[in-house]
Amino acid sequence: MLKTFPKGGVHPHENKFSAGKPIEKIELPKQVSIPVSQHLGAPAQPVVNKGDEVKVGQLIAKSTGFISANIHSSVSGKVSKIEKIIDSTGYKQTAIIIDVEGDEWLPEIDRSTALVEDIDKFTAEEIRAKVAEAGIVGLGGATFPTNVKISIPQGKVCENLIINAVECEPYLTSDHQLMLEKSDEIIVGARLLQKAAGAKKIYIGIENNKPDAIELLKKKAAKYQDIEVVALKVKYPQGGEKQLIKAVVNREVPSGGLPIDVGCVVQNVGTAYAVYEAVQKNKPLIERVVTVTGKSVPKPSNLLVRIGTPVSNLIEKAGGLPEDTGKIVNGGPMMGKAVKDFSIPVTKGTSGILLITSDEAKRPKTYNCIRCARCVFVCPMGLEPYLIKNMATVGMFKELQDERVLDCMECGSCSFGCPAGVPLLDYIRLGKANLNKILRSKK
Amino acid sequence: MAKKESTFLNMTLTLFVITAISALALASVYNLTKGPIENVKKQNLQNAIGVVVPDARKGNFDDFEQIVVKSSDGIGDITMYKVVVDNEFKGMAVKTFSMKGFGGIISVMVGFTPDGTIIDSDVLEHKETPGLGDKTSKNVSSWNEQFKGKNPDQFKLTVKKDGGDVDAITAATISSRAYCDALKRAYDTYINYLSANGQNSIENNVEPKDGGNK
Amino acid sequence: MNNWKNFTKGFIKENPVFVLVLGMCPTLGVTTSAINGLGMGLATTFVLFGSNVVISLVKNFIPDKVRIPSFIVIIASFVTIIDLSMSAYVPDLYKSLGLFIPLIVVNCIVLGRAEAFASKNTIISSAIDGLGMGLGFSFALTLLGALRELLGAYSLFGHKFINTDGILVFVLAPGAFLGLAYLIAIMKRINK
Amino acid sequence: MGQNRLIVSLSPHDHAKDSVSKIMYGVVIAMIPALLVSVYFFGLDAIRVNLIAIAACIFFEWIIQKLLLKGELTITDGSAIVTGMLLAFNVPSNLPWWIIVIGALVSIGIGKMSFGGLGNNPFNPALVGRVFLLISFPVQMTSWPKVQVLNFAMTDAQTGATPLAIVKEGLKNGESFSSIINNLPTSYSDMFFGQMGGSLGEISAIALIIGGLYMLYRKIITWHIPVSIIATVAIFTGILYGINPDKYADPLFHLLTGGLMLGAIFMATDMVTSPMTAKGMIIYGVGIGIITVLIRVWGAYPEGVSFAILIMNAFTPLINYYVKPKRFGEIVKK
Repeated sequence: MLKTFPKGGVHPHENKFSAGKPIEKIELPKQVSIPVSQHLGAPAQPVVNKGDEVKVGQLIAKSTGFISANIHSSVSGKVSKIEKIIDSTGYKQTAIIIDVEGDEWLPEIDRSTALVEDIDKFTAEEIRAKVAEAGIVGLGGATFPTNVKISIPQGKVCENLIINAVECEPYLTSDHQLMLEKSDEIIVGARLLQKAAGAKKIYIGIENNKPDAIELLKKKAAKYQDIEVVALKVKYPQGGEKQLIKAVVNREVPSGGLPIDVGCVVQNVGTAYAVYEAVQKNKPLIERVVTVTGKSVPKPSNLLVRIGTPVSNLIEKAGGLPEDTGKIVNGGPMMGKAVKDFSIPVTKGTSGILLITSDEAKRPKTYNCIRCARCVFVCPMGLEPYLIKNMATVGMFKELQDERVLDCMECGSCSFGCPAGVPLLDYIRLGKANLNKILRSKK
Repeated sequence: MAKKESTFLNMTLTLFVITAISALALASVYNLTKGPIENVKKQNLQNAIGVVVPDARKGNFDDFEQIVVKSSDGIGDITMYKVVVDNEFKGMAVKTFSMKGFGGIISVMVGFTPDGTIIDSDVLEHKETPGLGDKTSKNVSSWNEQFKGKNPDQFKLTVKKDGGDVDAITAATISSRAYCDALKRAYDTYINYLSANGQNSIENNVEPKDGGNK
Repeated sequence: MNNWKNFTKGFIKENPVFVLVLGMCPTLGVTTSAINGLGMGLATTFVLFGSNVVISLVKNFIPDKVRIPSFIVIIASFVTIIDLSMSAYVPDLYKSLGLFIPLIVVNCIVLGRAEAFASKNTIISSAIDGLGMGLGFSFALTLLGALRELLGAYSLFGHKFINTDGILVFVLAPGAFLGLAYLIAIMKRINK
Repeated sequence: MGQNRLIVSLSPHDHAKDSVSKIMYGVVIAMIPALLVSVYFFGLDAIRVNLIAIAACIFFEWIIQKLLLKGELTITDGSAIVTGMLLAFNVPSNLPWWIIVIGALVSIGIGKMSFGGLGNNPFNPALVGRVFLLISFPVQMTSWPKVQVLNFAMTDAQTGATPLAIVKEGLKNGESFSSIINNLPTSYSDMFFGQMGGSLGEISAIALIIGGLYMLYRKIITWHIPVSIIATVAIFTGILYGINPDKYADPLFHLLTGGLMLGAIFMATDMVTSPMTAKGMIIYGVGIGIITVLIRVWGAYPEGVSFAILIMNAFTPLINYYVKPKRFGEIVKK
């Protein structure tokens, strides 16, 4: 019996068209737009001005608080302007726009592909400092600053480091491909993270639909006693932190709590790779693997993309925009955000660009709720989406706290499975937003 | 006009006056309606007797002797009206009951000839389901016609389902059973009464009254 | 207040059954046929009219604290009068209405009108109010009774249209609730 | 690029492609085995009753929506067909057409549309119609035609009582269960395959179970409700039978006769009127089981499944209110 989390979950069509496609580098764009807020927390403060020359890897915006992250230039060239652009969230954000000239890297960055395995030359403190310096955030999509996560608060102990290689979102294959191509580096990255967090054990959780990756990582991890590769049953949303912890070590993060409350730290497999590069190669987070895919995309591919590259370049690389595109999603189909146009830049959290055909882009016809209870059965957090929807509809926002609406991680399983086509998650978001407003006003 | 204050005296006085006037009014209405109400009751009883022993209409209802006996199984009282017309014992109207109705007690009036044959029967009071159990009643259906002229000696007073001779009302077996139960109780009580007093005693009972007049 | 308006309000606008939803006990209990509904309605009308008139007549002599007992005594007297008279003169109807006639005493409409209207208004308008409300009540009960009789026995005022059993449920208690619910729904629509 | 008009909406952007009408038609498919069995035993009458009920249900839904509610027409979602078929399954096959039409009117008009249509009705519409008919036309609703294998001539079939009624009657008259069951013309295997008197769709346990398995496979229903009802009835009657095998019928008899299978698989599982959580569903199922046995053994009617389901339907909101799913991370961190 493969491990998985016990309650809830759905099985969307996997549609992993880009699986097995090697990671390709994409040509440098003419111009990049690098938003100063690509992470959870406070936006970074730009430290360059219009007209400044920058090199690849140069710090261009500085972290401004505890939960914040540095931003580095992903190209070399001249800062053409600093202005507000619409990014993938749909809101206007300050971004540093750089005209690309050549490809000149900072000298301290080691651009060789040689594997550096030695982790003993750094102390935990140094690793954390390097991770923070490199502006690494969770690359699974949550974009939580990594150095914060591996700085274990006083009084807590990190027993398990769980590497999230689940990639439960349909369509996306970037993590999968990265694992196949950079398995050694990932193992080193994971060990660096382990050292920084002081974890006793590393678990690498991979869903069973990636047998090649499981095989490979098991082989690579064999020489380390404290690394265990855990094959998991395919079920969405196993990549959710709390679900993954439950599935791998069978511990339940309390409502409103953090993984560290049950002695766990979860890091995405891409993050582990970024940590490796930052620590061993001095390379800040300036590029990442992005899956460009979709049912009608000519060449679904996994691309290594510099942060700030416009999405249109990626689509071009994948064979151009199909005629019948109805929706472009930044991320996977379940939790990704639909974007308004092609000019938005790739950011640290962009794990995939999904083109949805116009037929599928339309939401299903909405019927009356027939109380089939599917949303209750699929909710991995044990909530009652139908009830939250009803309460949000009539404005009972305060009472929603008792229904634990803030536990919702917006996995979308409820909306996905609803036969009546009710956009349950929209109502839950409405409820969450209003409840948060009430809670803030109370403070 | 100013409202009266709620002093103890005022309150007592007001209530007293109001209750006194009410009592007076009710007393006079009672007196006024007493006669008609009794007439109605009497009329109802006479009608019921008349239905089950048609000969009674020829006689004078006031002359019929009213006999109250314990029912044969001892669970209640049964009233019998002895119908005597022109010195001839025409039959007995028996007011019987059954506790087994769907809605509780069913009260039935049944008339017997002197030899115990059922003349006719009808429901006096019941709480059966309208449209189902109330078909035992004459003004709803002709179901109870089947008992006419049957002597329970040969005619088994239970529904066919239970091995008797009575066609039950469709979907109202319980009410039908209760009706049969009432009739059976009346018959048994009547027969007991006859055997206790003797067939002749009835005739004899009639004689003196008659003879006295002669 | 306009007397005519005062009189007619009981039928639709402030119908005691459909709008005020008062007196549910007899409404649901006796309306197995139109004639029962009408009889019950008229009996209640008599009590309403009588008690309204008498109460508005004596309202100033009654101290506040014994107001309710006095009203109840007056109402109970009228109920007993109608009870006795009905059993004397319309015995068949009396038999089918049964216990519900004495229960008029506790009918909310009667005490409600006494308390809300008659104890504050003149004799004339109280009389009109009592009559209007009572007739409105009769109207509602007759309507419900007619509906139930029509569906439950395929007859109206005892006149049978189709000679078979009707839709039984309408003569039973559930039918009363169903019929009342739909009549209230229709009245709401009319009032809107 | 950029000529296309892109749709921007919140996640998720994928959908399971299931819909209310797919579910409803799934239920219809699941009812086909039982329908075939009813045609086999009751002849064309079974089809006649079904067609009338379905047509009437669709018609009434259409007319009420068109004239009274003036909302979007919903007759294509298939729920009226399901209601019609369930209503037909719950009546004798020789029911006059006009009674079926009244039943359809009550099911759709009172049971469903009065509350605002599909999804808002607190009670199972087909059962509302069925119980209404049972109370209103007790004679016609309890005159069960005797089964005649593959008899397509529309003759007036003989009527007879259901095994449940026969046994109840017999037990009441003091006969012992074993002697009644031995005198019964139907054996347990007859009951299992459907050769017994009863409502059109309730007779064959095997056909109903096949339909139930299909619905389980299609994930239209979950196991909780049917299993808890059947288990409760089996256990409860088993205890009674254990106490006095002469006075009470055995569990197998209770499971195979009457509308238990139909009720447990098709009626109680009606999504709209059943609880939302697994725990709630089990409570609901146990409640139905207990009330069914209470009515069957001590009540005035020989059969109590419909009443039991309607009664528990009334408790569904209460169950939903008190029975919550197990929350992830039960303890709230302060």
